[in-house]
Parts: sequence; structure tokens; C-alpha cells
Amino acid sequence: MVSSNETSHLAACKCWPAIPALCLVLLGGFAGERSAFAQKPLILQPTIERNYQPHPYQGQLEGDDGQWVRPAKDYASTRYSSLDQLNASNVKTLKLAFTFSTGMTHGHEAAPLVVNNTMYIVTPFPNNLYALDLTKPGAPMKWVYEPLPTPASQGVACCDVVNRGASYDDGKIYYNTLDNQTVAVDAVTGREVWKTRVGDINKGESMTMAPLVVKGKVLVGNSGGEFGVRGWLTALDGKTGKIVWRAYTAGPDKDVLIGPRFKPFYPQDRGQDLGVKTWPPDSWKIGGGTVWGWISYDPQLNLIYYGTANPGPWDAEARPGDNKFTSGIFARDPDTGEAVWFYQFSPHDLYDYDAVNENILLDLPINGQNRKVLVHPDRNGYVYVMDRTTGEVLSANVFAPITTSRGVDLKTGQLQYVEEKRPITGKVVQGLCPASPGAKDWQPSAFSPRTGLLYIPHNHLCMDEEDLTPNYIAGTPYVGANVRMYDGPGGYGGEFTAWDPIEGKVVWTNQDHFPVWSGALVTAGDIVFYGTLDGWFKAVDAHSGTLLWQFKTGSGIIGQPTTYKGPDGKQYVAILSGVGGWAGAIVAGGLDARDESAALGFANAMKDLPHYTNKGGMLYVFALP
Amino acid sequence: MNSGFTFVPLRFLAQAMTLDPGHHHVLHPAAPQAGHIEWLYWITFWILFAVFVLMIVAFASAAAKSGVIADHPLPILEKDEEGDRRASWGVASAVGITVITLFLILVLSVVTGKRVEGLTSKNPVTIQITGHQWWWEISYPNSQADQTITTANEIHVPINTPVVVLTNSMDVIHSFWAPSITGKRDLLPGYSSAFWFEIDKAGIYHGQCAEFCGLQHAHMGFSIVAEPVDQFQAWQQQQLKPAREPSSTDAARGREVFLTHACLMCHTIRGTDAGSRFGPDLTHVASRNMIAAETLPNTAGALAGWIVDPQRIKPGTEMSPNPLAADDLQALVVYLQSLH
Amino acid sequence: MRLRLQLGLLFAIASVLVSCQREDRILRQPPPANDILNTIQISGLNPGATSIPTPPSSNMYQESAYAVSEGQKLFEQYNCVGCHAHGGGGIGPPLMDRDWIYGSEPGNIFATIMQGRPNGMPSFRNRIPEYQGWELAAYVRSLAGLLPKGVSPNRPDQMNVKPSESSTSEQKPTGITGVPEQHK
Amino acid sequence: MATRAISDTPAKWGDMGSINEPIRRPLTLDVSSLPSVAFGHRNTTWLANVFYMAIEGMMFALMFATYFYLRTRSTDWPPGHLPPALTYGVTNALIFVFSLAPAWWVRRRAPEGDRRAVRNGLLVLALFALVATAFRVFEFTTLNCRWSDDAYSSTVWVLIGMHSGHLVTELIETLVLFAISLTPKMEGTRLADAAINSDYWYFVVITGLIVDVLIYGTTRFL
Amino acid sequence: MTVAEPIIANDQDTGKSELARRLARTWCQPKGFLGWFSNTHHTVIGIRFMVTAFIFLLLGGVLAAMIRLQLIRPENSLIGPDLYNQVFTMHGSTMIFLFAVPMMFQGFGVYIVPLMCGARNIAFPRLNAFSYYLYVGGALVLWGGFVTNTGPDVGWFAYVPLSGPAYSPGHRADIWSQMITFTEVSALGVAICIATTILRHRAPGMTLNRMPILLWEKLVISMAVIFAMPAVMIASGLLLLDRLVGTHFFNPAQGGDVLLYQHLFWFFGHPEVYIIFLPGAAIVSTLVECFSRRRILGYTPIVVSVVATGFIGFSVWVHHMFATGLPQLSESFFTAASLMIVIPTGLQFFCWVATMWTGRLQLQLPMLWCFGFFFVFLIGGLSGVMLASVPVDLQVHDTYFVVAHFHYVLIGGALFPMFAGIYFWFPKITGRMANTTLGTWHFWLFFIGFNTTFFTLHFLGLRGMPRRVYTYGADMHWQGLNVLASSGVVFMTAGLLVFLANVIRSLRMGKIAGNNPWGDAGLEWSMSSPPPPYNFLHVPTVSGRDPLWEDPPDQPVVVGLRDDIRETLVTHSLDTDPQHKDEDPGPSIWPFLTALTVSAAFVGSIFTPWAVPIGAPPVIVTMIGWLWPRGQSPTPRPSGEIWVR
Repeated sequence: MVSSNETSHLAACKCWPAIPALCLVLLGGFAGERSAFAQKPLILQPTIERNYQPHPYQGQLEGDDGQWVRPAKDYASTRYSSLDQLNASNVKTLKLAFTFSTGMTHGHEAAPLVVNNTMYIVTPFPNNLYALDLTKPGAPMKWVYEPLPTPASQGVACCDVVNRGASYDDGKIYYNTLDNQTVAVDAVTGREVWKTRVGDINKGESMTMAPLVVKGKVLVGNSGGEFGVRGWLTALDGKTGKIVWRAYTAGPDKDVLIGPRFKPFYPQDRGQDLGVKTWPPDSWKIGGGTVWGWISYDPQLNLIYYGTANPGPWDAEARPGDNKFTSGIFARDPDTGEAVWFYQFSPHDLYDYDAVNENILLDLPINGQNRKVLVHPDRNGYVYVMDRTTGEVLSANVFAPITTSRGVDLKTGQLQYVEEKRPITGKVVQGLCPASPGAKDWQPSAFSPRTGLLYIPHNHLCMDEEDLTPNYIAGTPYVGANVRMYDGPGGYGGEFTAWDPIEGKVVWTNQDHFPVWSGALVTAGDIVFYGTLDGWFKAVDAHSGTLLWQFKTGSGIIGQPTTYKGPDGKQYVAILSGVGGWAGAIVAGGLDARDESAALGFANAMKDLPHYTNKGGMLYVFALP
Repeated sequence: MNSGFTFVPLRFLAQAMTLDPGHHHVLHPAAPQAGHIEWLYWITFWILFAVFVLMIVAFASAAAKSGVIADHPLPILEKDEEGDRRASWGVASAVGITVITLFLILVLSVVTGKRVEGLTSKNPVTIQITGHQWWWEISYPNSQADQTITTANEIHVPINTPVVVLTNSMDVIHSFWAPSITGKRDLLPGYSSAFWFEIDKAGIYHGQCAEFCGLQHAHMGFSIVAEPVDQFQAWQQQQLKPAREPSSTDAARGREVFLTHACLMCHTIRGTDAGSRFGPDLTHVASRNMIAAETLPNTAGALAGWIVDPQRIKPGTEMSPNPLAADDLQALVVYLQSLH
Repeated sequence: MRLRLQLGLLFAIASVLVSCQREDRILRQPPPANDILNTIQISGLNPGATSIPTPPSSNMYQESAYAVSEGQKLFEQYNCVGCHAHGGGGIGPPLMDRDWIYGSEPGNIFATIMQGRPNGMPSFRNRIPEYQGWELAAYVRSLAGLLPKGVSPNRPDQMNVKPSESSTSEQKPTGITGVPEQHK
Repeated sequence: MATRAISDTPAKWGDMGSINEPIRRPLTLDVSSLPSVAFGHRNTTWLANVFYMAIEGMMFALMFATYFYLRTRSTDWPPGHLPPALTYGVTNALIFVFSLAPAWWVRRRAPEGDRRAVRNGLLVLALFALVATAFRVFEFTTLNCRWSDDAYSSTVWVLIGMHSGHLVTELIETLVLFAISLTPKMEGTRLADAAINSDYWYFVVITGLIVDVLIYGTTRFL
Repeated sequence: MTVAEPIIANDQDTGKSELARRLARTWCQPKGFLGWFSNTHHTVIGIRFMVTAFIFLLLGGVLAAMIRLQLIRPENSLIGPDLYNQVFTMHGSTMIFLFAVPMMFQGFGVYIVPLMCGARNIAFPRLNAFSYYLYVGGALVLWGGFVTNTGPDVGWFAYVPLSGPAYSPGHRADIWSQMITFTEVSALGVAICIATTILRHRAPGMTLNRMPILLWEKLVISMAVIFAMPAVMIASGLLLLDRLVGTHFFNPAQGGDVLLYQHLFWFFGHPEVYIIFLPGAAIVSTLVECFSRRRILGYTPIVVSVVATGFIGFSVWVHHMFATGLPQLSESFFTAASLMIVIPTGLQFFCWVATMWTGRLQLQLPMLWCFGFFFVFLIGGLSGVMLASVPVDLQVHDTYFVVAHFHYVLIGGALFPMFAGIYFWFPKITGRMANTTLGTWHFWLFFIGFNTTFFTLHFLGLRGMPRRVYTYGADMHWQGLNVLASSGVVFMTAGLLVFLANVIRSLRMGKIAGNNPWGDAGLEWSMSSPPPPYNFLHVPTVSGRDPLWEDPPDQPVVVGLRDDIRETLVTHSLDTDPQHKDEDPGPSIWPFLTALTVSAAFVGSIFTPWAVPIGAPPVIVTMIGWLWPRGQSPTPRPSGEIWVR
């Protein structure tokens, strides 16, 4: 008899631990896509405004001379140009006027400035400053200024070696180099006027932000929140380059320049030495809170507004407490640096929600009352409208899908975190929206007084995060987290949204496959310009978002479009194309997306970007024929 | 603790075998919980000892009663219904007694378990203990963040105050055990659990990792320093300060050595640039009695030996050898010893 | 019985050959001599007619699974992941691919770690002991699939961001394949 | 002697053996007339097969327990994945259900010694197993996860992988039995083996359906 | 092997009769080199199991001696932590997986069960032989790994995450988990053989209530193996998958869980203790009955206890995990269950005492070992009661107290009965009596050595010495007790040497034993010693619980089984009514070849998952070779034979 028929089952199936192995060997090629939103309801989604009625802006804006002297165009940071040659009917005939290659292949985030018929472009590292003569055909180069920053500074640039541009004031172009020098260059001759070192790369500091010049003071801040630096904002004397004052983000009150004038609206921001008490001992010294974003200035109130970046490290368990004054907004007196008020968007930030985004200073009717407000689309997914005299939050509305918080308590000003989404050491927490780059990162939005809308280029990403015990080793990254990002609900990565700041609702939105990592520009011709990571430079209708014109540039666009009136009286639109930055690092740095954590997890969301675009660095200027 | 259960010679014998000089002994409790357990231990011990004696007597007397020496198989006994019935009664009653005894032990065990586990008072001191291969990270979380203390391997607690211990592990499973204080608790990665203890006698109590955790499982000790509340608070205040500035040129040089060699890649000294959390926090290293997870005394010689060749003392430890020049080493040791 | 003995012997010999160094746990041994830094060469181009013979640089640590896994641990601890992620790169270049800016020999990598490189790679000389530099070099090579699977580390107990070095093929293709879906 | 009734030819108690050999005891139990083949639960291989199924069933049970245990450790289920797509899973479940018919047929005809029916039944069963295996290959592609993603994916892959192991084993065994049935050796105990093979197929089907409920059902409704 | 020519002592079965000659020819096993690998007779395989397992007992003992030597003084540098961890892991794994189960369950069971049942061979003898070769394969993998510095170093329990991919580089832990696969498949195969033999091949008349206690226990153990071993297969299998192909079962970061492993492992681990202990208890029951010269008192309660032990054994696993911080309710439940299991064991003790009390206790060498068992196991059992209590367990868990406890339980529960059994069945296996004087020396040396070593360890545990430490500090004051403990090793080693001398001497010049030297009641004593290849000249029938004592002289025998083929009798599981006849498949080389191909696939899969697809075809081929009907078969059946349905 076949005595042990069953033996065949027995022996064969005792190898079962190997059976899945067999299957996976045979089928290794097949795999499913990761999607965190299979069935789970999102907690917060933006509200769409169905019956939008245009309500033109009632307030006053700065006068416009057709030049572009600072990246945000004006002190209120509107990025609105009153030039109206281009409009919905003729924009489709927009043609390339001239181009200029920067010779760099990293992320070009700067805004081309136009002053006195000269265009100034700052490149990414090595941070050359080019002056182009607009009066001559083809805009030949007038001069180039090469600051020769130390190459080693590239090692402390968290998210590509970008530079967000220069500012013009009083005959000088001011900008920062990656190795922490602020330079003033004579706008006419290209000679260096002064050069001041304000930080140290060995501590992980670097500088990427565009300075703002207020009342002769050059305001600059450092970068390096992922390197355990101590963030600050410094005012340099525009003439000499001497440091006038320096306001640290964390630390004792005297370092933060908190004095008797400091009157935050909410009680949790009041108290002595909160910059020390809300940190574990000595952690504030390496706690981030850098100032690498945008500064706005209200000449009337004589206050500057800027956001502070995330606390470090990302592993929040390593820094219990509210971690003041990171991930919040400061109002300061530009003359002395004294803090006037502070508000923290993300106390004890858990997700790298820097608060460095632009603050657009407007006078808006809120609840029937005309208020001096600032509008701040934050990384945490809310557009905050705040009273800029007091720091009171008037409204905070959702502009992108959010799972990490339940809303903002307008009474206490507190962000309501979702407990289940709190990253834990040693455990992957899934479906965190917005992801680390936030619902919107640095890419600045534009405000049109004609439509009364805010045009927000932003991200639509979510992530999984696992915290790890971080090690602080000066000059090396201090993060303590594994992150993997992916497209948000709906399976796309970016959006360009028109936002009604009064109603707090979305008016229209254009989806994009990738995060919209470029700045926005809106003109009096009711056209909005922005670029996409795959290299399209687009003009859309400011009322409806309809695509009117687009141009495919040589590389992905992460720059800030500007417009100006040329010497020939025509309206020009300029944009730097050159993929890079955090989002484009996968291309600029040649990263390998098989590692989902590459570029702090961003590479995973950008896996297919290399199919769409390649490295480059080119200025494109357009005009009507 | 167990005076109620004294059978003098046996007790003497038992105690003689458990004579112990140190504070690392299940039967030398220094805390109420270990005391309860010791009580349970002894009462169970004596019950079981009685059972043991009875059983041995039973076997011996059975052998004595019916034992015969014979080379060849003896004939089979006839059935003895009456004898069997009596023997069956004996078996049944023995089983009955067993059941009752076991039930008694169960009740005692559960009652003791309740006494050991139940937290008796409010306002405890909370300690977070994180296991690492092969040392203990100790932190004292505080709702006011700047009052958070981080130290290693040496746990200071106030006496007569409940201490709540939160556990966690960064790598493999460890087990926290101070025999004189209370029973052990595993530190499991992916789980955070809590237990508590309270010490009523001031002193230094030794503890050790009790779950096999790799190469240096043997050298993963810790100590609990139980002290009066005021001393404990003084210790706390001291620990909160940043590291002392070097007071001598030697110490200053030592700090330089620390900050320019491998030390700063793994250790923190608050107040300096060294901020790595991979190894123990050394901000107040000189305030501890032992180094290397209770392996060596905190003396200049041991410290120097440990820094130069830790792999001789703990093969496989994560601390790397540091072949420093003699005067650098000297300076470094001076500096570390100044960090009170 | 005899056959069984022979088989056992054969098996034992085979295992010895296979695993001779893989399972060694070097807990207390000096690393290879440091003169490697004087002999390694990054460029393949030699001035003059003949090439200078370069001694082959080897790294005993890359023979040991334990040392490579130590390297994996150190890669995390010393914040290498901060810049190079888990091989995919970020601030620093990726290490999983076949592009080696400064050479892929153990000595090249060791030199890169110890000396630093001008475009942002910090120098870890004096910061980490030499043997750890070699362990790291071994691990970095395993990231690129340059080590046999037997010594390459398994996945860590962390977020799963990529297949482990021990379960992927030895030399990985570079670049990205496949056609992306059309852009909306 | 209640069981006597079910055996048509009981052993005979007699006083002498049938073999020409001196017997030291006067009484014998003559079993010469007992049959040499048994079907169903009296077959020793059937019993061994039951034990075997108990072992494998225990493995499945523990994997199910693992699945639910890991379920408790996650807030979302499936965590960060779409549930496995239904197409191939449901098709395969239907194939399993229909395949019970040939298995039942073989099991029923084998004791009658109907070799042709058994051969055809085995062929049909093998075809079913083959189709199920083929669909299983596609099923792997629609699980919407990779075994190395996380614990959930690993469990799903191992569950279905374990079951695939049984499926393939059963396929091979059915093919081997079918090959035997093409020779004259398919008779007697081998017919019994063919019937036992059907029992094993029932086991494969039942565990397959439970696995389906787990990986397709609980990810949607739990 | 060591089996000498049958020594014919029974005048009824001189081997010269026509029937004996014909049976001997039919049931003969092949000779020669290939024949050695083709042999499928249960006595041969059983002896191989036992001899191999004993070799591993000795090897495990050498490792134990190394451990004791290392711990003899504080900060000893004799063995570094790397080797020490391998040594204690190898000690535990060898003793549990390569010695205890193969010896007590597989070897002894395979040898004795068919003899006690009155069967001509074990059911599925080829599966049985296959199991043996696989066991040898597992042993070679483990020890091959050890000698090549690839010995597992993660403890015999291999807790994750220490044994997981992140903290155990190389292939050391893979070797361990694949060894588990080998030995468990082997144990499961034997469990199927033994359970089927007991249920289907018992002699007519040996109804369930007449089954010897030893068979009951083997049946219960087989069931325990069938239900417990899958858990460790799952645990080690998932561990292997985690390590080799990157699954995440035990990775807390990705939703895995480290306690899951412990649950799976101990769901096997605790029944395993009873799988090891119950054979010992069965031996003791048999011996107590035999040497008390009376029917055992309390047959039914003992059988019920054995079955109950089998069941309760599955509900106490969590007492290995008290220190992980479980909810109090589950702690109480598992405390109660762990205490409850004392009751059936206690009941057996009481029955033994009562049997001896009411019997006429013949004090012979095997009985001396039984008394050793009573003493040692009693201590182990009672300290087990202490460990069931959560608070006490939290103190002494993972200390030398527990080490002492389970050595008292396992050495007491397995090794002492094993020696008792060896001395008892030695005459049956070899045909010669073992030397009593040497045996007595063996006992006392071993007994004294054992207690010196392990009783001392209790105190070390109470003094806070954890398990698995490769050394300790001088300031812990543990040296004195460690020296004392280590000194016991000398005695134990001496005892084992005396035993080996005894075996060698007795094999050569021991007294000829005869069929039934002890006058025992079991069927295994009814044939010549050692048993002929067909076991029984006539398959017996029984009419009482103790056949050789109770059956009348005219007890019938079975006739009508063919002697030209290997025909066996299949009876009903419950009432042993003869049901049908079956044919033993006879010797075959294929089980050995299959074991080779399966081993190759298993070992290969440690190194690459491709070993599975590459290794599968040879496995399938050898299995088809094993199962394919060939030769004379099918035996022509009488036409019109009616088959049982």
C-alpha cells in the first residue's frame, strides 16, 4: 500500500515558511501602490465657495513704478503688479523675449529683480549675482559678482543649495550667501560694498532667505532647522554691514529681545523666559526656530512680521514642552528688534511645520469691521487671518486636507492636535496630512486687490513618520525621524488655489501632478502666473483659474515669477527655471527613490519627477510680440 | 518579615544559606513591595516544605513498609479490595488537601499581587527608564519642560515616596530588576508600560538587567539611590544645571579633548557642543558612583581604563576604544571628574 | 554509518569554507593600517607613460556580517542618514547607485569619511575611531550591493523604506525604469 | 461488538489456525477473511491525514490568531493600503466551491472500485487545482501590498502563501494519483488514497475560504 | 547497530519453526551499506533515535560543563561573551530539541509502542525513518553551525528583537530557526506514526480501558505534539521570514509585535515541558507497577490526570511572560491554571505512593532511579508552585532560581526516568542485563552531583544572579555558590562515565536476560530479547490490562495473517475489533533520499530564497519515488473480496 500518502503533504508543507518566499521570488515584480486613504475619512477638508462674488480690495497698496525691487514686490508682500498690458485676451500670444543661462544646475528659487532697467539674478550656490542690461537687445550681462562661498557650506543646506533672492535698496543689492555672509553689492558697478559673516557653517547654519531692507536695515535670518542650529533674525546696517541687533528665536528673554513692549494676545505666550522654560534644559541652544522665510513690514505700525521655523529635532519626544518661540510669528520693531507680539501656530511642533511662510498685510473687513490684518497660509494647513496690531487670530480656515489637527480654537488660539497622529519613537504613524513640507512651504502666494483673492501655490502631500532618537553632532543633520511622503487624497501632489481670505474658502483650484513649488504672481490684467515642477510656466485667469497660456521651460520651475515694465514700455514677465529645492532634490541631487526616505522622505512622492524634467538653470523672460 | 513561620533550626539553616552582604537579594527587602513578596515567598516556602517532607516520608515509609530485596521477580500479589479501597481514600484525601493548599497559595498570591501592584499614594515621582544595549537611560519627565532631568544607570529617588516608572526600550527587550526593591518588569520595544515602587530605607540598591539582551547582558547594572526628600531635591537641582565650567587648565584641556575626539559623537555634556544621545549623558558624570553600567567604580584609574580600552572590560560594548595620548587622557579624566 | 560520518564531515568543511569569516565578531582588533590614505587613488588617469601600481585596498571588516551590521548602526548614529538617507541621498549624494564620485574601493570610502570632501562631506577624522570608519565603509559598500548577501545586513527594526541589502540582488541597475502615467 | 455489524466479513474466533503450523494455544482469532482494503475512517492513512490536517489546521489557526493580534496593534486596517482587490480572490473562491464536486465524486466512486470514474474525477480535480493555482498567481498581484511593507502585508502574504503551498501540494498529489490511475496499480488502497485526497482537498477549500474571508472580508468590514 | 543476533530464549519461538522462518524472511530488513539507510523497522529506528539523542545529551553536557567552568569565578575571561552566548544557546537547544524530545518521545516511543501494542511494526514505518533522518539533519545543521562559529547566540527561546534581523547579523539565528523546522517536522512525523499505531494497531482485546498507561501517555503526548509544535513552527518560520525576506511580523515600527513571538513560542514551549515530562511519568508508572508486583492503583485517575495534563498544559503558557506586564486579570488566570496543573501531577504521585504502599516493593536498580525521580521532581514541582505565583515569579523569573527549578523538573522528569527506563528495558533491547553495581554507582554519583549543582542555583537566584550572564562582578559575592555548583559537574560527569562503562560492559558480558527478566506484565516482554524482526510470532490478543499477569494460559492468538507479505492487522480505535488487514510497505531507501533533498532545500533557504524553487523539484521527485507503487504490489487480492467502507 501507499503507506504514507500523507507524508508528501507533511514534508512538502513543512517547508511552508519558504512557500511565501517562493511566491515572492516568482512574483517579486508585482506590488501595490501605497495609499493611506483607502477608506479612512479625512478629518478636515477645505470648503469650496460655490457662489463667489468678487469683492475688490478696499484697502491701500503701495504705489507701483513698474520695477521689482524686492522678491515680494512690496512691503505688504502682495506680489501684485499693477501692470495691465497683459490680459486674458492677449496673454495667449505671449512670446519668449530673451533667455539667460545661469550655468548652475541646482534649484533656482530666486525672484529676478528689476531696478533701473537692470535685472538682477541670484543663483543657487555659488550664489553669483548677475546684472543684465535690459536696455540692450537680448539683455546682455552687465557684470557678475561672485562671492565665492565655501563649498563645504553645501553640506549644511538641508534642502538643496537654493537662494530665494536679493533685495534692492539705496543703490545696493543685498543678499545672502549659503555660507552665512550677507553682502551688499553696488547695483551699478557690481562692486562689493561690504560683506559680513553672520553665522557659522560648523554649527550647521546656512543662509538661503532673501533679505528685506527696512529703514536702512538689512534684515536677514539663518537656515538650518534640520541641523540643530539656533535660529535668529539679524538687522545689519545697510551702509556698513554692522550688526545692529540680533533676535534669537529661543532662549532667555534678553536674547529673544523680549522687553516691556512684548504683549502677546494669548496667555500661553506670556511669561518670563518662555524661550528657556518650554524646552528641556539647554535644548533651546540647538532647537532650531530659524528664520529662512519671508518678512513683511507695516510702515504705519512700524512693525515687521516674520515666521519662525520648526523646532529641532523633528523627533518631538526629544523636546517636551511648547518649544517657544518656534513655529510661530513675531511682530517686532525694526529699529530695535524688540518683540511686540508673538503667536505660535504649531506649539510643540510635531511634523516640521515651520511657520516661515509669507505674511500678507491687508486691511480687510472681518465680521463687518475693518481690521488691519495679516494673512498667513501656514504649513499646518490653515490660512490664518490675524489682527496684526495685537496678534489675535481672527480666523483659521483649512486650505488643504488635514489629518494631524482638528482645527484652531479661536478663543485660546490653540491648535488642536489629533492624538492618534502623534509620531512616536519607534513606531510608524501613517496618513499624516499635510506632510512635512506642509500644506504650503516657502513658495509665496500673491494677492490681487482687483479680485480680492489670495493665489496660493501649494502642496497636496501626506506622509508616514517614525521618530527615532536623534543625535546632536554639530554640523550634521539633527532630525531623528524617518519619513515617507506620498500624494494626498485623490492621488495628486500639488494645487494652485484661489482663496477668499474674508470668507475663508476656496474659490477655485487647479490640481497638479506635483507640488506647485514656484511662487505666484498676479497682475492687474487679472492673470496669475506660476510654474510647475515639470517645467510648465502657466498663466491662468485670476477669476476662474482657466489656463490661458503655458510654456514649457528647460527644467522644472521653482522660482518666483516677476513682471516689470521694460525700457521699451512693454510689460515683461520673468521666471527662473531650474528644478531643485526640497521637492526637486530628486532631480537636482540625482537621488535614488528606491530609498523612500531619500530627501527626508520627499523623494518618495517625487519618484517620477525625473521622467518629466532634468537639471537646468535658465532665465526666461516673456513679452507680447 | 516572616517571624510567624519559624521552625527554628530549619529557619536558621535557610538563613545561613541566604546570608548576603549586599543590597541585591530577593530575601533582603528594602522596600514594602519586596517585603510583601518575601513574606509570600516564605509562607509558600514553608507550606511547600511541609508538603515535601510529607511526601518524602510517604515514599520512604512505603519503601520501608513493603520493600524487599530480591533478584528474581516476585509473584504478583493477589487483589486486595479492602486495602485498595483504603489506599484510594488516602489518595483522594491527599488530592483534596492538595487542592485546598493550592487554593490557599492562589489566594495568598493574588492578595500579595494586589498589594504589590496597587499604587497607594498620590503625587508620585515619575521616572522614564529606557533600555539600551547595554545601559539604562533615566529621565525624570516634568510638565515644566526645563525641569526634565536626564541621567544614566543611577536612579535617585526620595524615600517614602511612590515612584512611578515608565518603561521603554530602544532596541531589544531588557528587564528592569532591583531584587531588594520589587519584582522585575520587561522593557519591550513598541510597548510602554508603567509600574511603581517605593523605598522606605535610605541606601544604595543594586539592580540588573534580567532579560537576555546580547553580548553585554552580564554588564548591564544600575543602582537606585534612595535618599531623604531634601537630599533628593538638592540632587535634582544640581542635575538641572549645565555642566560645570572647567576650573583648571587641565580640565579646560580635557574639555578640549572631549570636544575634538570621538567622545562628542556619542555623549552629551550640556553646556558644550556635545549633544549626542547615543551614549549616556555625561553632564554630571562625576556625581555617579559607578561607570559603564555599574561595571567599574567611578575613579580616575577606572575611567581612564574604560576610555582607552572599553572592549577589554565589556567586549562588544558600543563604546569604542580611544587611543589617546597620555596627557590628553589625563586631562580628559580630570575634566570628567570635575563634572559634579 | 560511515557515509553519515563522511557526509557530516563534508558538510562541516563546506560550512567552514562558506562561513569562515562571515560570522566573526571582531570585538577587539586593530583595523587595517592607515597608510591606505597615502596609497589610494581616485582618478584612473596617470600623468606620464605608465600607471603607478596601486596596492589593492581591502577591508577585513567587510568580510564580517557583524562588522557590517555595526556599520549600519553607526550609519544611523553618526547622522550619516541625515544627508544620505538610507542610501537614497538627500543633502548628500545617494549611495545605493553605481555612481561613485570619489571611488568605490573600501579605501576610497574610508578616505571620504575620514578626510571629508570639499562639497559638503564633513571630515570625521579624530571624531570616529578608524575601525568604525572601516565598518562604515563596509556598510556603504553593502548599500550599493558591492558585498555578498551573506554579510550584508538585514532590514533594521525601523520604518521600511527600502529592501534590505541582504535580500536584493548584488549589483543594482542604476536609473529609473518604467513609463510614467501621463501628466494630467 | 457493535462494530461487527459494519464489517461484512468479521474475524472468526476458532480453535485452530488456518496456517499449517503448531499453535501453542488452543484458541485462535482467525483474521484471514478480513478484507485488505478499507475506505473512509477505518483506513489508517485516513487517520494520519486527519492528524496531518490537524497540524496544518493548527498552523492556519495560529496564523489567523496572528492576523487578529496584529490587527489590535494598528488603528487602521489595512494600514496605509487599499484592501486586496476582489476580482481574483472571489473568482478563486468560486472555483474552490465548484471544485468540491469532482472531489466528492472521486470520494464517492472510489470505494466502488470504479477506476474510470476515479480517473476522470482526478483529472477534473487536477484541472480545478491547476486553474486555482493559476488564479492564485494573479491574486498575488492584486493584494495591493508587498510582503515587506508592514506587518499587515506580511501576514496577508504569509496567509495566502501558506495556503498556496497547500494548493500546490494538492495539485501535485492529484496529478501523481492521476498518473497512477493511468496504470493498473490504481486499485485497492490506492483507490482509498484517491478518496483521502478528496478529504484533503476539502481541507484546502475550507481553509482557502477562511483565508479569503480574512484578507478580503475583514479589511473591508472590520 | 548494536543489536546483536536475536537471543532465543523462548521455547515457543525458537526461530526454527517453519512460521518463524517464513516470517523472518518476509520481515527481514536489507543488509549492507545501502540497506542501513533502507531499514524501516521500528526497533532499529527507535534505537537509532535513542543512541543519537544520547550522543547529544553528552554534547549538551559538555556545553553545560563549559558554562559552569566559565562561571567559576567573577570576571572570568575563559570564554568571552560571544562564545558564551553560543554555548548556552546550544546547550538549551541541544537538550530540548536534540535530546529530550527525540529521546523521550521519539526514540523510546518508536521502540516500545508497537511492542506494547502487539503490532508487527509501527504504522507508516517509512515516515518514521524519514523523521529520523530529518532529525539527524537538524542536529547536523545546528552543530555544523556551532563548529563553524555560526552557532546561534540568542538563547534557546530566540526572543525577538534580539534574534531578529536588526540585532542578530549573520546566519546564526537562521541556523537556529531552521533547526527548529527540521526537528519539529521530525517530531510531528513520529507523532503521527505513534498515534496511528496506538489507535489502529493495538492487539485485539486491548480496548481503551486496558491500554497500558504508557500507551495512554504516548497518545496524549502525540496529540500535544500535533497541537503544540505548529506554534513553534510558526514562530520560527515568521522569524526566518523576517530575517530573510524582510517581512515585519516582529518589527514594532511597522505594526509588528515583539510579544506575539513570545505568545507563539510559549504556546509551544509549555506543552513542550509536558511532552518531555509525561514519558518520564509513564516510565515511572510502568516501573512502579512492575516492582510493586501489583496492578497499579488508580489506573483511571492516572489516565485522567495524563489527559488533563495534556489539556491544561496548553493554558499556562503566559506564566513565562508575567514580567512583560500583562493585565492583572490574565495574570490571575494563568496563575490559577499553573497551580491547577499541580493537581494531576500530584495525583499521580499519590497513586504511586499508594501502589508501593499496598504492594510488595522489589528494590531493584530501575526502582532506585525512580526514587531519584521522586525526590528530584518533587523539589522541581514544588518550586514550580512558587513560580506560578505572580509576585514571586516577578522576583525570581530569569534568575538562577528558575534555572534550578527547570533543571529539577526536566532532569528530574526526564533524565532520571530515562535512566530508570534504560536499566529496565536494557535487557529487552540488548538481550542482556545491565550491571547493577555500576548502575548504583552511576545513580549516586549522578544524584549527588546533580543536587550539588542545581540545589545551589536556587540560592544564587535568590541572591539576584540573572540567567544567561557570561560573568558577574566580584562585588556580587556569587563566587562561593558558583564554585559549589560547578563542583557538582565533576560528579555528574563521573556518573555518566560509569554509565557508559556499564553499557559497554553489559553489552559484551551482561547476563543473558531471557524474555521477561523483571516479570513485567507488558506485551513487549512476551517475545525474545531482543525482539525478532516480526516482533510477534503470532499477533497476540489480550483480555486484561496486564496481559502477561492476567491473561489466561489459553488466551487466543491471531492467525490468518499472511506470512509471505508483510501483513498487519488493523483494529478498531476504541474496542480493538479486528477490522481489516494492511500491508507494511517494507524497507526503502527513498525516505532517506527524501530527507536529503528536504534538508538541502531547508539549509539552502537559509542562504537564499531561491533554494525553495530550486530545491522543490528534487523533493517532489524523491517523494514520488517514495510513494510510487512498484514491485509485486498490488498483491493479488481474492476476487470478490469485499472492502470495508
